[in-house]
Amino acid sequence: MKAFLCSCGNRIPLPEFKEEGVEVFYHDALCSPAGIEFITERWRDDEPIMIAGCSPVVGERYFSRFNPIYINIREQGSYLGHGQEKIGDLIRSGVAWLKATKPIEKKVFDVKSTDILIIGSGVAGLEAARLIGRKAILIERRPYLGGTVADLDRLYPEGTPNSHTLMPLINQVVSGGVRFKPDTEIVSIQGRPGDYRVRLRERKGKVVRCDECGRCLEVCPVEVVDHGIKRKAIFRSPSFPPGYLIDFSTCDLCGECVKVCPGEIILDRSWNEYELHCGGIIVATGLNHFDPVQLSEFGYGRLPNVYTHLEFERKLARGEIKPEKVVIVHCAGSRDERYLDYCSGICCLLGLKEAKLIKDRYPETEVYLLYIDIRVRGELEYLYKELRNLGVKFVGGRPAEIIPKDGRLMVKVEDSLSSTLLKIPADAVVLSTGFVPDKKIFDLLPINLDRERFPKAYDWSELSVDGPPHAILFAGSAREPMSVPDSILDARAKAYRLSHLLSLPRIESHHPVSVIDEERCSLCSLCIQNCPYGALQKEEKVRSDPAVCMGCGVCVATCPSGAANLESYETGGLMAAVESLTKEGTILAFLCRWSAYPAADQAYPIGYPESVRIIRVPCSGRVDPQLILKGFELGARAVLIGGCYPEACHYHTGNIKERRRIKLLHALDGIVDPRRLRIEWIGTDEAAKFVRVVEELEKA
Amino acid sequence: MSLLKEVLSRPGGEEIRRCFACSTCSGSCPVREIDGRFNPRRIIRMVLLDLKEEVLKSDFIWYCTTCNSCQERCPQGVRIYNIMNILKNIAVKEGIIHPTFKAQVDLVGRMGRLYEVEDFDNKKRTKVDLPEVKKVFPEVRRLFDLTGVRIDE
Amino acid sequence: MAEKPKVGLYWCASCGGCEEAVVDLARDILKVVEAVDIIFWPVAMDFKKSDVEAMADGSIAVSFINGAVRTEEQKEMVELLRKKSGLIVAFGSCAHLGGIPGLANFWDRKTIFERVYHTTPTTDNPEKVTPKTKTGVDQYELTLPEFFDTVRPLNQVIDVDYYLPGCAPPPDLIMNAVEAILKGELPPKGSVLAPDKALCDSCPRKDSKPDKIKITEIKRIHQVVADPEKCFLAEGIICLGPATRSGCGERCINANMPCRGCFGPTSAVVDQGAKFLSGLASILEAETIEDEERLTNSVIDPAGLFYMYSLPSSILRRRRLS
Amino acid sequence: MSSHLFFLGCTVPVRGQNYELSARKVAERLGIKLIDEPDFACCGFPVRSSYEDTAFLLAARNLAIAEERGGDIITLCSSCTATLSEVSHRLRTDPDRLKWTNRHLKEIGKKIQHPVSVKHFARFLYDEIGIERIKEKVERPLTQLTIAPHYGCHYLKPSHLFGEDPEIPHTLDELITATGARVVEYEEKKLCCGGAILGIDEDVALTMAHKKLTSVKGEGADGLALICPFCAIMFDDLQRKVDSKFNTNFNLPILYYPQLLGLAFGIPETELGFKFNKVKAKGLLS
Repeated sequence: MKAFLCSCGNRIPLPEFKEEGVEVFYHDALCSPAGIEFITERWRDDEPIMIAGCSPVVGERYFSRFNPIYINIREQGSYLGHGQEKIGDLIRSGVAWLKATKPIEKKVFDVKSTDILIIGSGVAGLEAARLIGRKAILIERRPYLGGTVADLDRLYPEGTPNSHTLMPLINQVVSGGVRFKPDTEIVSIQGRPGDYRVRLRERKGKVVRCDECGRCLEVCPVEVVDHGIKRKAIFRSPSFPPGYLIDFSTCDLCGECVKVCPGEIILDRSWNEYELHCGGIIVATGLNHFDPVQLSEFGYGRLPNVYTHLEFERKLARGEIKPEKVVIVHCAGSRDERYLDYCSGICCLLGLKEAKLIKDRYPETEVYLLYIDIRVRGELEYLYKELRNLGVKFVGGRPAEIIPKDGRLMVKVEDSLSSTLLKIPADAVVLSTGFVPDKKIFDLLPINLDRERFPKAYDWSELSVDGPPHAILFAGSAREPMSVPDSILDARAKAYRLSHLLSLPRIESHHPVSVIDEERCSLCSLCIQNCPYGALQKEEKVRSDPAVCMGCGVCVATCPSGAANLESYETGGLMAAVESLTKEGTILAFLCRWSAYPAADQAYPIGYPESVRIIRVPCSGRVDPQLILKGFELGARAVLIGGCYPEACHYHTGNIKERRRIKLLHALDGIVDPRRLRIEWIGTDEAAKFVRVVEELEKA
Repeated sequence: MSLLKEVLSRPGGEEIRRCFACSTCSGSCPVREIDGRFNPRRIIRMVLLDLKEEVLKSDFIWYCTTCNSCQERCPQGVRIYNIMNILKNIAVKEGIIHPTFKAQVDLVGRMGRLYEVEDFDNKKRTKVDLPEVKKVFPEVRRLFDLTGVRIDE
Repeated sequence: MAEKPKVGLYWCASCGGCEEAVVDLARDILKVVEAVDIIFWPVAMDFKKSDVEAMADGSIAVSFINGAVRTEEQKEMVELLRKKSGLIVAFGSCAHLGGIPGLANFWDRKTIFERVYHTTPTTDNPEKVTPKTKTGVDQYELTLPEFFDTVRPLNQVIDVDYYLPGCAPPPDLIMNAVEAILKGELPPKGSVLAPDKALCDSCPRKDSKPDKIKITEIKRIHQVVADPEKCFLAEGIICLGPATRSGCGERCINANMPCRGCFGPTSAVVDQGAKFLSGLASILEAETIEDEERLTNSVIDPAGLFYMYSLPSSILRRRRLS
Repeated sequence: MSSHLFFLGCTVPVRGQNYELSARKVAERLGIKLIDEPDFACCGFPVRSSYEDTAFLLAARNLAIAEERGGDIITLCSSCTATLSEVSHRLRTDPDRLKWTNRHLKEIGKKIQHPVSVKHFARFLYDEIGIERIKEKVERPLTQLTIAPHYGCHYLKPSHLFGEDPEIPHTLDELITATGARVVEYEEKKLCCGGAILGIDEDVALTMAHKKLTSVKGEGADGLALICPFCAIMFDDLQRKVDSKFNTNFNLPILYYPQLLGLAFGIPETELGFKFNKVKAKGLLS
């Protein structure tokens, strides 16, 4: 066991330090090339060491690969003018911690497959497949490629026909050797980066050989309305594969098409299930349209000529409607507590696009656009301006109701800007509906996405850069509703990221992760739902997947039987640190490494009491109440937990979990004094707040 | 206390700050359609801006027909119907009460009924085989007293 | 015939249930009596303190002591037994952790006397008499053992070799322990003679436990008819199973009552109450901070609940009395 | 099945005897036993705007009486329905409010433990009797009639209490259809009667009534069927006043739904209180 003490160019008065079983080394600049060499020469792979010197916020830049226990005797000691005694205590706490810790295991995951599974063949999936090429396996639930874009008429904002984007993409995907599997769904996904086993099922029935004679179309008895457009259960492919395709969700297997077909059709609704091996997954399942039937005051599904934007666009393109007066309603279902309590992001642009499509085709048509707020960003503002110039009437209000009147529709709305009540007669009402995620796929992924919303990158780990690399990535509108250009850019980023990751022979990571002692775990499962990454899975045993765990330690603080631990932040180590730091009157501060700890680092110009003793934790959620009570038992005057602000937790909700623990501790009425146990949100630059809080605690 | 704070503190008023002025309520209001001075959206905005005098002393707070159309449709779950009631209650507390409401309160307080039942009414009822009904409910009066509501005879 | 090992049993601050547990061995008790020689068992047989004092140090093979230490007399007796015994087994929750009598540590002697001897509604004590260690009656002096300020588990008074947990310990664990002692096949000193996994591991309802438990409302057992098949926590009923050592035979669970923690924590946990509190906090499901407040406040008497059996052995500081 | 306590409210016994008479007759035909409870007083609605707490207690008092008698409540007036239902719901879901209420009710020797359920007579017919059973009792289908339904506000809202979508209400439509009459759709179907502000601004209230009547008349309805005495005051009692203010002559019969149903059941019109209807329904009855 080795302890390295650094005097930071003689700015830290190092005490004489001896400890049984620990080799102590002194240096005056461990961060210099010579200093790093000094450690390297003495460091055995994976051996736990302690470095006492500057703050880890500085030190991590140089020493990360050693994964040391950092003891900050500069920002928390000499810079504050605090004496040798405190510095001694700090070093002792580090050594006690070191003795109780185990080496961090190096994690190596072999890349067993370099294939990348792409789920969904909308523009995002296609673009990812195009770039990945032969390594890509592209699956699609529908019988043809193209996703939502294949259903559209034009793309906004320029109004380019969808073929401009879709056709070249499809051509390159098909000719580029991508394995394409239509009519295929995911059954289950298991595994880890570099090694996923995916069960798929593929429809047995299909059109095997098609001459595109169209005779099947004439005999098919099943009529379907597909986003406003009538078609048969057998229909002409709008993209690829070409020829006629069967929609098995509506086909009644009557066999008429088989009778007339000069080629070959297999009518079979059942599935063929098989397993596939891949190294990474791109989820490009796009979005689902919110069903506005629920908005009964708008009459969709009940009144003729009330359309969703997609239905309207398709009917307009095919010349099925030529309205003289159209009302476009924004936020149909979005920003509505009853349905989607979020902004769907792109529907404002869709509404504007529909207005543009109408004006392009029928300049005389009168268009009203009803909105709560127009949300377009950047240069797209020009579209909004152009539409104002084209005479679209913008009404600042959401309609109260849509009712039939005199064979037309009547939209009742107050324009909030002029306080005028309008009753607008219309031939067509277009609901710019919001979007909902394809929740079905969330449930199949081995990650925690426990909500009804889109998995924004920061909701789990895609954006994290400090943990193990992730190999299930969301692209395009599966992540959040996105425009076509944005989807393509997003897909590119994800394709390149995965291609690069899987080009390595193995994925290595040596950051601390949680470990579940299977011998001790009682399968109580309390930890599982606390993991925002889905690293904890219960099968026979509860396991923490080191390829997924980000190392927050919330599960460790949670585990009621002490079976969970976090490498280098073991309960034993932290307890040892508490024991050597706490004396009568100590203010014990557990500070989150991402916010409160760096804040305290910057507090030395202001200064704070010497009684403050800081323990660095990965997340405030790692602070086990046992540590807090231990501090009080040993005579601490006060205990402070410093974490990130709510919504800003590096690990999503660790701070909130900790707040609940503190609330329950406070509820131990008369035993834990709320004035002496506080949890505070302290931002990275809030040194002054840190000082204020500890000074209050000093007086508590 | 500020008007906004008082509204927020009462059941049904908590959600007022969610309002983003989409005007669904005012488009739905049958009174607003006839008399534009009564406008739930405006009243809510004025409460949010804490314009106490302007709100409480205005005639229009009494104009709500309690039809509840606004609240049913509000996309933000603002309980407009409850808020209109809260505003009237606050006005009454501040000594401003519409004479019609005052008369109703006095009637119900005295009799326990909105309409006075005379012997004549009961006779009329018995004539068509309907049972007689009670004329006065002293218990109701007691509930008014318990809640500190003064009844004018 | 070789001399049978000598065994002592003693009762400190406890309810007597542990003595009952010995009787509950039923026919097995004959096996025990056959194998050992009970030389001290005040509750069942007439022994005097002086009998024990007369024994040679270390001559008792093993003493089973139940109950927490609350009075001077209990302290004297357990110290005496320690001297005379080869092994000391803390028998039952009170000796192991402090147990139910340990809940008195939320108050101190003064407050307890005040309540018990002066202010309970049924007390008639105009002269405000409270027990004293010495009372003069005429020319005589009567003595009472001192009532301590603090209830202590056995290991805070004497060195303890093993712990038999439970309120009361179940017969099979007692028999296992006796057999292990007779055979000399004992685990390391200081062990708790029960499995080191939490109760959920052996809970008959474990299959009904969802992977993700979320509590949106805390229910108390008298407020609902608990589903006899379903995990209590999944129903919103507080059950200390996740923080409590198994081995009890799930007697409470089978009677449709949630675990209250009498077996104490696993060996990896220092403070059972704090650990349960932490686990509970992390499965509370609240959307807003008001919800969170409401939920955390809806736990009735959290200290008494989380530390029902383990208060004196916990690291919780005593209630500060004004 | 628990017994059904008949809650008349303030308006019905004095100004809606036709409603009460016909409801009692129809109930009798359908085998519904309505129990009169003389201690029921005002539901609290008229006080709500001024003194919410007092109004709440008034409602609670009625609920306490019903609980004591061991029955649930059936109402005729929609305002009573909504007021009592809201209070019952709040007492069921808010223990603090329940405590507060009981503290006050104690003073008048009353107590609530399990707030009773409250149902409007029409909803009771729809939910508990059912359209099919009603149809079976129809002896004289009113196939000649075209009737416009007026739901009123408090029969439907707050919708979370009643479970019917107020944007597309259907129960009264179906109940009318069950009598054999034809239901007519009209633009202002959801419009409020305006009754609640009659005493605040008669002009506005009458304008609302006028709008409704115009819309109904425009669709060629023979009559308007409704289920709330307040609405009846607006459309029936004040129809003449509307006529004179707007220079119209609607002459639109306003029927309580039970009157309509009673006719279909073959009950003589004299027993259904038609003489109390202000706009005479002569033409309809022949």
